[in-house]
Amino acid sequence: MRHYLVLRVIAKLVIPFMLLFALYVQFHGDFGPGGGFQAGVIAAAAMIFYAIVFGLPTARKVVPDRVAETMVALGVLVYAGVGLAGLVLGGNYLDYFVLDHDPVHGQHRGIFWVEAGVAITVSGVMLKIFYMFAGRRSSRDDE
Amino acid sequence: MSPASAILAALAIPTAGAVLIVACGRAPNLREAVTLASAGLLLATVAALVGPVLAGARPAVVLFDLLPGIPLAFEVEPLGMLFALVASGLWIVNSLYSIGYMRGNDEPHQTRFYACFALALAATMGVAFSANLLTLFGFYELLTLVTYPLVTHHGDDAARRGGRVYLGYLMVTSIVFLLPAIIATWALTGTTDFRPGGILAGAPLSNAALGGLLALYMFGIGKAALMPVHRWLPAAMVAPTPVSALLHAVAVVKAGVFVAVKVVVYVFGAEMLAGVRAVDWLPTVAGFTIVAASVVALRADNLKRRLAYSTVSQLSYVVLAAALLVPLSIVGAILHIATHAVGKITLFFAAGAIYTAAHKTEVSQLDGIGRRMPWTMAAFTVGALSLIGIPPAAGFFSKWYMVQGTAAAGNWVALAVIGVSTLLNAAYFLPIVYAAFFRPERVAPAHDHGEAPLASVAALVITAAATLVLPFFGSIPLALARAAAGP
Amino acid sequence: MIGQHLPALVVVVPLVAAPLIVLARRGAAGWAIATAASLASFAMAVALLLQVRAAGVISYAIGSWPPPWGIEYRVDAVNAFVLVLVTALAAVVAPYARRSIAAEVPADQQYLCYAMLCLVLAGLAGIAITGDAFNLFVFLEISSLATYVLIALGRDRRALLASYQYLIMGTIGATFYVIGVGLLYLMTGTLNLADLAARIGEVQGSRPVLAALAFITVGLCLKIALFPLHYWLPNAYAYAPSAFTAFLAGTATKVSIYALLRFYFSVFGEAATFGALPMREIFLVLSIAAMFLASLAAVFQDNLKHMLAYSSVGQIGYITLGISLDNQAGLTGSVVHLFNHGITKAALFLLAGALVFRLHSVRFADLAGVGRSMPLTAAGIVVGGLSLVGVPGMAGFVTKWYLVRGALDAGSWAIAFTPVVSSLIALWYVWRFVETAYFRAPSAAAAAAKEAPAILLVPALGLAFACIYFGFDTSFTVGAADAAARTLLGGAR
Amino acid sequence: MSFWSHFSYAVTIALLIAGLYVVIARGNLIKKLIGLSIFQTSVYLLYIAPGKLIGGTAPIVDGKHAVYSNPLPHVLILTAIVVGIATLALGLALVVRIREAYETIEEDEILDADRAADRDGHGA
Repeated sequence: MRHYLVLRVIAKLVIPFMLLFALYVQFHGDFGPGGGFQAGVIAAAAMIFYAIVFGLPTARKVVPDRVAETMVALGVLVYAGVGLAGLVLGGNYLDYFVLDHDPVHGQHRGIFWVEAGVAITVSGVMLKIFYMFAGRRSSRDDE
Repeated sequence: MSPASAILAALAIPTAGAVLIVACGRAPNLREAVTLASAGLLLATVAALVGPVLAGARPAVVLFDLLPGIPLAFEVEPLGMLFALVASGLWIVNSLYSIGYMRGNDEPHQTRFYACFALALAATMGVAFSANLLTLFGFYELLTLVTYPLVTHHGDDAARRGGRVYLGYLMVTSIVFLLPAIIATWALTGTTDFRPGGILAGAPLSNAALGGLLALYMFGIGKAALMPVHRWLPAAMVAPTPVSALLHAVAVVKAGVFVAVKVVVYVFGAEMLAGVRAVDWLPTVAGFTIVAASVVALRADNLKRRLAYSTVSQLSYVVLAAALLVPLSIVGAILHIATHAVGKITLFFAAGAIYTAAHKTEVSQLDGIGRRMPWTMAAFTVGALSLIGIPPAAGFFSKWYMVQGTAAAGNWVALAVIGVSTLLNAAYFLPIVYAAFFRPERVAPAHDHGEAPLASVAALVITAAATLVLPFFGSIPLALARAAAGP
Repeated sequence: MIGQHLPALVVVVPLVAAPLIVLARRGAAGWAIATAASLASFAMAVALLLQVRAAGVISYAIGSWPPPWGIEYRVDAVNAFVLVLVTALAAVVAPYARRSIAAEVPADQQYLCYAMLCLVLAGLAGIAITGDAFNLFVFLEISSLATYVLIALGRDRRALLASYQYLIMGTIGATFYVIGVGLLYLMTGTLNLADLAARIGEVQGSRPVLAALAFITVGLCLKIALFPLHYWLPNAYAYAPSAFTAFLAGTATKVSIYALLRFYFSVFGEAATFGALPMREIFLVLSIAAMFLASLAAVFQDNLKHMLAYSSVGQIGYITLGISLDNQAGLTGSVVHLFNHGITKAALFLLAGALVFRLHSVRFADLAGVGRSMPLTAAGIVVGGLSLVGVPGMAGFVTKWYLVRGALDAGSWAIAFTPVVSSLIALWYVWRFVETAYFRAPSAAAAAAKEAPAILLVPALGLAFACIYFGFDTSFTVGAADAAARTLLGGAR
Repeated sequence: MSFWSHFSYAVTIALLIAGLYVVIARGNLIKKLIGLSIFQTSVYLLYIAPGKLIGGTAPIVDGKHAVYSNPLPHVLILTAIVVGIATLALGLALVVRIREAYETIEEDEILDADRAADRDGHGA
């Protein structure tokens, strides 16, 4: 698809907005529908779109396999880290209330980081799945 | 040494002996020295217990709970004392004999042989001294497992098949019948301890259920070889002769009848069973086994097979006598454990010596062999006389008590069975003796041979002498048997 | 301070270890992290058991949301015991895994193996500890998904199909479970197990609750591999990497049985479970079928791992038999067999892994004469086998003792004979190995083999020794199982 | 208790049975996975449908609304969906590798290939 000029131009235009939209969904999660899952998927979709238009090798240069895998692990660690932070600050595991000076702020802070962790992991996983399926040498007869 | 520590020592000595035997595996002389030394030590330890037990003490050791409320515990009572005495005494002779046999036949895996043998003795001591059914069952199964490598010593196809039958019969009976019987006893009475007078006395059991439970026990104790669970005994004949001696005289079948008597006396209680018609089947089955096995022995040409069926028959004497449930017959049963052990080990030693020296296994080949191996065949004759029950050989005395027991119990059928089987015994043993001494050699042997190696001959002469001497020093066995049988 | 957070940490530590291993991306580092994590959770599980013994039930509110609104981790006599089993096996398998996995899994996938092992551990520990029905489903799926991956990492291409089949069956099972939980949620409006138990009384006997009981039973029984639902198990066990098979065989089905016990006795209640539906009869028939048919199938396998796998299906029958007896002795037998069979089977599969390490095969044809070239390994397998048979002085004997007692207490001699007769079939298949290993002329591979390295032998023989140890010292196993059975039958949570 | 008041359950059961049927009856590994997904979807419906109240709104307190839908089922099912996706992705990945190893995704052909390998003595 490397030769479809229109697609390439549109893609370059749209992808930044997709990423921006992902961030919007991420941070709007406090007030309306949204949050880490959706944001992560949207961000990963942007990247997958990029890979479809510009080719897998190019996409792998932008976000290498290793980075995707690291994201998967990192997101889980952020999530678990929030839990452990609650524990260190004197609450139970995953206790948000103790993360700040008062419970409501603490909850905000906790949810923010948890959602960040979720978003990182989800986009990492989506990307990794895409890479793994797309990256396999396709078999002989149904090209 | 206090009696309690003597019990533990009786278990530890053969176990340590097995370990040392493995450690000395590369130095055969040292290894055999270890075997003999542990055998001697064991006999000394066991003998040290006789005095206290005869004086009425019941030395006991409680180690730790195997299951909640059921400890691993030992207690020496007269019956177990006698059994332990016989087994440990015969181990010395058997070791002596093994040395001659194993070296004379160039057997492989001798270290394994001696080590398993020592472990078998440890298991036997455990069986003899167990204070409750669970401990007993554990050592009983252990005895089966450690003798398996002995039975399959040759490692060939015949050994494998024999081992299968051996293990199959013993494990099937013990797991399927004996174990549920033990657990049922536990469920009914809340205890598994052996107590004089029995523990099932007050249990809520119908007579039929009592008969059923007794059947589970008696057929569960496969080592007692009550028909139809006797097949393992001939099958185990694939083993080297010292192992056959172990199976038939020292430990295994003796453990079987020992447990059978112990269950009748200490779990059911002779008095409790005495009035129950539902247990009358047991003398019948035992009597049938005595006669049937004797008939099979009569028809067997293979010497060891003939001896094996003779054992099946003799074991049922013990069961029959115990099942008569009167003190005199129980004394006979207990004595017969000892007298049969001494007599049968002599016969097996002789059979093994014949095999070692002449490579002959069939009865029909034995014509005139008495002239080449006079000591061996003389010992064989003594053993045969003992089994037939001709005085002054030891077998006469246990039979005497049994016959008195049948009279006391008024069981004339049992008396007839003993009479018929005595004739059958004579019919299958005496022709061998006659042929060995009074017939000329029909075919010249492939090689000129004399007696078997000295160690073997010495062993069988000792046991033959013991068969003859035992009656004159019989006060200890008799006292133990009387103490076990109760007033 | 750490003490009060143990219920969370015992799950979180292996859960955090998994992404750390992925970040490390190296087999050696992964192994070190996985070993450390499993040892740590074992230590914590033991500490929890001691706490429960000293102070009774521990309740831990995740995120400080009080139950029944938040997720509650709840440790009592039953699951503290299960937790110790799971983490102990992990702590034994992890040191073993290094050489075994290095030999069986390509170098670039080894770190994944350790990460997945940690996830399985976290999932199983989570199932055991959680007091929330839906959280249980999540942990069930965490452990299952990681399990599918691990099975697929096996060397043989059949591992792929085995993994796929388990994935299908496992997902159906988990979904059935979650349908059942959904129905309960609709009827009671709560997911907390203790709260469910309290509220279910009002709707007891209604059709949705009965349907829930049926769905949860079938779903969990798929995971347990109770007899007709065991289709996935033999291949999954046979083709997964050896170290992992040992862990899986020792823990996965056991934890599912724990979940079933929890629902039957703590949530639905004994009377409702066995009164409303003919559960006792169903379990009795299926258990006996498992004990005989699956054990018989084990006799006719030509591959040691397959044999052990079918034996597992048969042994599960023992456990469910105890459930169907539904009395103190029977349930004690069940719970104690969770533990005893867990260590026995893990030991056997670890030793089978040692055979794979040297011989690259566990077919009986290749194992001929292996008793001479690998004496310790073969002796260990014989010991484990005897424990399966239930020879006295072995862990397996204790189970049989209590099951027979339970059957007698239930008044049935016929049932009392089933475990002992079935153990003869076990003797039969164990003796096939004995005769192969000791009586047949060595195969080319076996003749050339050396004894397995110490790092494989020590954990494996350690477990084999544990089979003997727990046959003699039953105070821990029977004590814990007895307390667990009392807790379950008491209906108290 | 009209049919329509329990309409969602009817759909749930229909999906459940349809999905399960496909899993069992089809030999094609991909179709089995599709069936499995349908089967799982029925559970989503089972949880979500009763949580919805007619006229209810998202459970965000703003003073204008009094009737809210129960949010808990949604949270649960979000988790279940994630689990479902993970299962599906893993299943598909397995199918891809099975196809590479066996050149087919029909279960019976795979089993035939295994059996043939057993006969030739190339099995594990």
